[in-house]
Amino acid sequence: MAAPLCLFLTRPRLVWLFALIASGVAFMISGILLQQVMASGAIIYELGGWEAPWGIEYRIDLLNALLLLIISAISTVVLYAADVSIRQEIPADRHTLFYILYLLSLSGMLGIVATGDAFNVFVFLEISSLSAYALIALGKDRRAIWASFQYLIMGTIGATFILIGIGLMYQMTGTLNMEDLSKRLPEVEQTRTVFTAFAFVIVGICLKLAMFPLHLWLPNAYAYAPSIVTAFIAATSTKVAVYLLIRFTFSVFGLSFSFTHLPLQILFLTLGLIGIFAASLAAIYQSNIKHLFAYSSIAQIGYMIVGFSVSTAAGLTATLLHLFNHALMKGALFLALGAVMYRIGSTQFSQFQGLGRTMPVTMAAIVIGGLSLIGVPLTVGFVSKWYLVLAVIENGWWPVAVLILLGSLLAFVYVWRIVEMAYFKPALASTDTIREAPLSFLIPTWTLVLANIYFGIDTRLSVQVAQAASQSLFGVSP
Amino acid sequence: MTLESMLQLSIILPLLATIGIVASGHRPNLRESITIGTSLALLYLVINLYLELKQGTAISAGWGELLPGLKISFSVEPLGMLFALIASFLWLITTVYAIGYMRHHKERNQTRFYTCFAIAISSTMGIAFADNLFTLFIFYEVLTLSTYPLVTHAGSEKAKRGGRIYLGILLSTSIAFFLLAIISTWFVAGTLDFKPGGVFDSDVDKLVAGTILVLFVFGIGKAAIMPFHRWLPAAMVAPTPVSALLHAVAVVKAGVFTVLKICVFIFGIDLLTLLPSTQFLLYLAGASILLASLVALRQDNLKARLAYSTVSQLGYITMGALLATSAGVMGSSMHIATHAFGKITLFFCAGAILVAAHKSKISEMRGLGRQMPITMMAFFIASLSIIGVPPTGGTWSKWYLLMGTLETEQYILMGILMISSLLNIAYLLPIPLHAFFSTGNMPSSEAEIKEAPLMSLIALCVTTVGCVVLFVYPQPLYELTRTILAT
Amino acid sequence: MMKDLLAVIMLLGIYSLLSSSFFVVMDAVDVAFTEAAVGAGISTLLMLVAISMTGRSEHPVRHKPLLALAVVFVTGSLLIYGTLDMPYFGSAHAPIHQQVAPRYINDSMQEIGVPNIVTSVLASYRAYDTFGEVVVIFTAGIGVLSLLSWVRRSGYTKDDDSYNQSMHEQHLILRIVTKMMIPFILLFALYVQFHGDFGPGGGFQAGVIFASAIFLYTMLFGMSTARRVISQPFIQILAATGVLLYGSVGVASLLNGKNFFDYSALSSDPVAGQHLGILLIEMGVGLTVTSIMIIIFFNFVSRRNNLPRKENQDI
Amino acid sequence: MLIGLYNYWVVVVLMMVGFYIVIAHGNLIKKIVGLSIFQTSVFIFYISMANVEGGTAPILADGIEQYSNPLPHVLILTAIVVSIATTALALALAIRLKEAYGSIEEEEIQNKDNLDC
Repeated sequence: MAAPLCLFLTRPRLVWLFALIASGVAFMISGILLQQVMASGAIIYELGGWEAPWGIEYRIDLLNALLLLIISAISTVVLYAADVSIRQEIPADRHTLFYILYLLSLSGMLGIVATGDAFNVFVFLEISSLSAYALIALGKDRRAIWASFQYLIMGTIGATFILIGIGLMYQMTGTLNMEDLSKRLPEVEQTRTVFTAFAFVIVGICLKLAMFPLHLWLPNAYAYAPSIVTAFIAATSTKVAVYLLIRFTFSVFGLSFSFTHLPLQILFLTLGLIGIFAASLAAIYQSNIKHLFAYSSIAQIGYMIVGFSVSTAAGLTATLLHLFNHALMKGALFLALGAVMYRIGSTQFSQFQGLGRTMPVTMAAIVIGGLSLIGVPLTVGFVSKWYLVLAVIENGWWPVAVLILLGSLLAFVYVWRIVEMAYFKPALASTDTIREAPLSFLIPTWTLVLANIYFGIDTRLSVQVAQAASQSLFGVSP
Repeated sequence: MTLESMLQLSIILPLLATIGIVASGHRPNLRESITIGTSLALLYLVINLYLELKQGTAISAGWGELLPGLKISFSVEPLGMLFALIASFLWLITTVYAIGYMRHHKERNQTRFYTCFAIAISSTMGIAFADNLFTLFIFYEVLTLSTYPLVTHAGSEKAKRGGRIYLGILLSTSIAFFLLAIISTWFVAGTLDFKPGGVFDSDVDKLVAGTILVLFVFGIGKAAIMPFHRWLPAAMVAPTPVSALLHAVAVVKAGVFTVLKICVFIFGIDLLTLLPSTQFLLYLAGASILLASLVALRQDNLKARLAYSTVSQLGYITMGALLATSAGVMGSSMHIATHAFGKITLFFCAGAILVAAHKSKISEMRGLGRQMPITMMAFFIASLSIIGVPPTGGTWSKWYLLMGTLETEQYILMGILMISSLLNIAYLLPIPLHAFFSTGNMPSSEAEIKEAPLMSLIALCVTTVGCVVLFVYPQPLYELTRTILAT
Repeated sequence: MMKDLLAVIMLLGIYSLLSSSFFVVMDAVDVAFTEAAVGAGISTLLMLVAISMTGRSEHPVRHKPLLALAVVFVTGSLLIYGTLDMPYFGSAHAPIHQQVAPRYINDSMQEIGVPNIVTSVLASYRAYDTFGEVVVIFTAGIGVLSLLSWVRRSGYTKDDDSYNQSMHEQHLILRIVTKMMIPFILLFALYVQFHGDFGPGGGFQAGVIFASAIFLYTMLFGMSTARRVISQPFIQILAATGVLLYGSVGVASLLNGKNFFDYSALSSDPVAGQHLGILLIEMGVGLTVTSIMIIIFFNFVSRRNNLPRKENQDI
Repeated sequence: MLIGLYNYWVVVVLMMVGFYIVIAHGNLIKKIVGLSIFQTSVFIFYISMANVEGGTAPILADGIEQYSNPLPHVLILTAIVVSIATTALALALAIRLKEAYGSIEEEEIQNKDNLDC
C-alpha cells in the first residue's frame, strides 16, 4: 500500500514533466492514504517483508498522513511554477540536475515522515538535507554558496546529534523501531542515558527546525536560494522537523516522560515566545523581502513551538493546524516572490515601489498571504491562531495569549510595510514597464492563495484531521 | 425577494457596486451614478427591512460555519436596524456631498475613493446586522482596512503618518484586546451569539467577566475611549467626506455600536451592574468626555476641534451603555442617531468652508457668515444639536442619558454630563457666532468667497433638517430604541 | 594548532586508519574495511584535491574560543552524564544484545542463507536503509555535479595535455607499476563485490576500491586521458542505473505480490530468492558507488585543472 | 564502574574535539575536518556498543557461539557513506566559495558579504 511511494524514489534522468508527474502521483497517493487512515486507522507496511523490530516498516497514522499530504501537495504546486523560474535563474546545463535534486529532496522528506524506524529517519534526513544544500547553492548570488555551507555545517551537526541520540536510545533498549521504542523506553526512563538521548535528539531536531536560538542558518539560506527552492523548502522542510519533534516527544518518548521529567514545557514556551518576538522584530528591519519572510518563518515556528509546549491535545491541534496553514501561506508568499524575482530580478524592498500597479495579481497574492500570516479572519492564519490562543487560555496562561496576539501585530507591521511600498508609492522608473508575471507562476501561486482562503473558511477538513491526529497521539501515549 | 435575501443583499450590494465602480473608473459620471444608485437601492432595502421589523418579523441569514460554533450569520434587531438606517441614509447624503466636494477639489484617485467607500459601507452593514461577535469582528476589521486608503487619500507624508497612527491603534487594539476578549468569551461562555440578556451564566466569576469587559472596551478602539482616541484626530487628514461619513458616522459609530451591543447582548445589563470594572470604565468614559472637551477648546483647526468633540460625544454613548439601565441604553442608542446627524452636518460645513473659502483655521473664519450664510446657519443648528438644546434631536438623547445617571444615582457622572454640555457650548457656538457677528479680518480675499458647491449644500441642508426633525418627530426613534431591551 | 592544512588532513587520514583498526579489534570487520577505504582513502584524497585548490595554509585568524568551549563543555558533560547509566562496555547482557540482534544471529542463516550477518541485515532486513544510503551517495554525487561541473566541456587545450604529458614522463616507473596494479585492484574489487556474502565486503566497499583504481589511473595519466576512457554522461547513466537496479529489485518483488524489497518473491525458493536479491542489490550499490565516486573525483580534479587557466585569463 | 565505561568516555572526548573544531575554527577545511572527526567518533561509539566480550566478527561459522552485535555495524556502514557524502558536498562548496570569494576563512567571507550589502 505505501510502497508506491517509493516508486518515484527511482530516478532516471528526467525533466520537469516527469518530476511534476512524479510529485503529482505522490500527492494523489498521499491523499488516498489520508482517506484510508481516516477510515481504518494506522497503516503499517513492512519493507522487505520482515516484521517490525527486525525489518524497517512504514507506519502511517493520521499525523504522517497529514504531513505527507502537505509536502506532496506543496511540492506539486511549486514544481508547476519551477519550469519558468528555473530557466531564468539557473544555467541551462543544470536543469536536469536541479530536478533530480528536487525530487531527491522531496523523497527524502516523504521518507522521513513515512518511516517508522529511528535510524531510517536519519538516513532520509540526510538525503533531504544534502539535496537541499545543493539546491540552495544553485542560487545566483555568491552568498548562496556561503549560506549553503553554513546550513551544511549546522545541519550536519544537527544530524550527528540526532545520530548520537538514536545511538543512546538504541543502547538502552536494543531496538530502533519507534513503536517498539515507545514500549520499551518507559522501563528505563529514569536512567540518565535516556535523558541524554532525549536531549540530543531534541537539540538536533531543533537545529533543523531553526528554533529560535539555533536559527542562524535559515535567513540566508532562504534568501539566496533560487526562488523555487525557497518556496519548496520554506513550506516543507521545517514542517518535517516539527513533525519529528512531535513524533519523538509524543510517540517515542511519551508525554509523561517528555513533559513531567524535564522542564521542557517552560523551556519551549520561553524559546517559542522569544522566537516570535525576536524574529518578528528582525523581520521588520529587513531590506530584502525574502529575508523578511525568512525571519517571519522563524517567528511562525515560534508559534508552533508554543502550541507544542502547551502539551495538551488542544495545543497540539493548534500546532498541527499551523503546520498545515503555514505551509500554505509561505508556499504562496515565496512563489509570489519568485514571480517578482522573475520580472524584476531582485526582491529588494525598495524595488517593490508601485508594484501594486504593475503586477497587481502577484501583489494581491502577497497581500492575501500576508494577511493570512497576520491571522486576519477568513484566512487560514486566523484559524490556527484561534486554536492556539484557545489552547493557551485553556491552560490558564493569559499572559501568553496576550503575547501571541501582540506577536501577530508585529507581523502586521512587516506585512504592511510591503503593502505601503507596493500600493502607495509610484512605480520606479526602472520597474515601470514591468508586466504581470507569466501564468505558470500565477496559477500555482493563486492555487495556494485560494487554498489559504478556502481552508480559512471551510475548516472542517484541516481541523478534523489535526484534531484526530493529536487526539490519537495523546491516546497512544499514556 | 425574500426577506432573508434582502438582508444578505444589503451587505453584498455595496460590494457588487465596487465592481461597477472599478469598471467604470474612467467615466466619472457613470461611476458616480452607480454609487448613488447603489446607495438608493441600499436605503430602500434597509427601509423595507425596517418596516418588516416593525411588524415583528424575525429575519436572519447564515453564511455557513467557519469552525464548529463560529458562524458567519446575520439577523435584524432594533439596535442594528437603527445603525443600519443611519448609515445607509447618510451614505446616500454623503455620496451626494462627496461628488460635489471631490469634483470641486479635483482629487486624484477618485475611483479608489469610491471603491473603498463602498466596501466600508458594506462592512458597516455587516457590523450592524451581525448575529454574533465573530461576524462582527470580521467586518470590524474589514472596515478598518478598507478605510485606510481613504485616510491616506492625499498621499502626502502627513497623510501617511496619520494613516499609520489610525491603522496602528485600531488594529493593535482590536487584535491584542478585542480578539483576546472574544476568545475569552468563547472560552468562558462557549458561544459568541448575541443573546438578549447576555451569554454569561449568572454565576460567572465576576473578576473574569470584569476583565473581559475591560478588554472589550479597550479593544474596540473605534469607540475612541481615552487613552485609545489618538487615531481619530490623526484620521482628520482625510478628505472631508471621509471624515464626515467614516469618522463621524460609520467608523466611530461602529465602535460605540459594538460596545453597546456587547454590553446589552453579551453581558446583559443585569450582569453589567454587578461587575467591579463597570464603575472604573464609567469614570474612564467620564474622564474621556471631559478631557476631550477641554482639548477641543484649545484646537484652532476646525476639523481637529470637531474630532475631539467626537471623542467626547462617544464617551456619552459608552457611558450610557455602561450605566446598564434601560434609560441609559436608550439614551446611548438615540445619541448614536442624533450625534450622527449633528456631527455629519458639522463636518459637511467644515468641508464646505474648506472648499469654498480654503480655510481650515477657526481664527480665520470670523465674518464668514456673510459670505456663506446657509453653511453657517447649518453649523449653528448642528452645534445646538450636539450641545443638546431644543429644537434639535440632541435634546432627547441627552435627556435620557441624564435620566440614566439619575436612576443609578451616579451624581458625579451627571455633573460631568452637565459640565461637558457647557464645554460644548464653549467650543462650538463661538464659531457661528463669530462668523455672523464679527467683522472679517482679511477683507481682501473675502470678496471672492462664495457659497459652497450646490451638491454639498443640498447635502448639508438635508442633514440639518434631519437634526430638527429628530426633535419634532422622535417617535420612530423612540419606538426603535425602546424595543432594544424588550427583545 | 596546526596551520598547515596538509598536515591536518594527513592526521585526519591517520585518525581514520586508527579508528578502522579499532573497528577490527571490536570485531566489526565490515565497518573497518569501509572506514579504511573511505575515511583513510577517499575522503583524504578528496580533501587533498580540495586544498590544492583552496590553498594549504590556514590564516592565523583569531577566534573566540570561549563560547565554543563552553558549548563543547556542556555537550561533553551531558554525554558523560548520559554514559553513567549505560551498560558496561562489552557486557553481553546489555539490552542491545537482548532485543533485536539475537534474531539476526540465530535465524538469518535459515531465513537468508548468507553467513555474513552484516550483509544479510544490510541487504535484506534493513534493505530500505541501504537503499536510502545509496540514494544519499547518489544525492551527493548529483550535488557535487551541480556545484562543480564545468560548463564548457571542450575546455582542454593542447597545452594542458602536453603539460600533463611531460609531468607524467617523469614518473615512468610509477606508471608501469600502476599499470600492472590496476587490473589486480579491479579484480580485487570484483572479489569483494561478490564475496560479500561470506566474508567482509560487499557492494559499497567494492565500489570504492573499483573507483580508487580509476583514481590511480587518472592521477597518473591525466584527466583528459581518463575522460577519454570514461565519459561523464556515461558515468551518470551508470550511477542512475545502479539506483534503478536497486529500486527495481524492490518493485519486482512488489509486482510479485510481496512487499517492497521482499526478495523471497524473486524465486520460488525463498532462500534462493534472498540470495538473488542480495546479489542484485549489491551490484546496484557497487555500480552506484563506483560511478558516483568517479563523478565526484573527476569534477574535483577537472575543476582544479580549470582553475589556474581561469586565473591566467583574468590577468 | 570506571573501567566499564572508560571506552565511552574516550569516545566522548574525541567527539568533543571534533565538535570544538567545527564551531571554533574559521577555516572551512578545518571545519570539515572537524566534522569528519566528530562523525567518526560517533561511529566508534556505535561500534563499541556492539562489542561483546569474547565475541567474534558476526560472520557465521561453526563452533562459535558468541558474536558481536551486527546491527550497529550495519548502521555504521550506512552512516559512513552518509558522512563521505556530506564531506564531498562540503568540500565542493568550499571550492566554490574559494572561487567566489578568494578565501576559505569564515571571517573574511563574512566581511566581504558585509561590504556587499
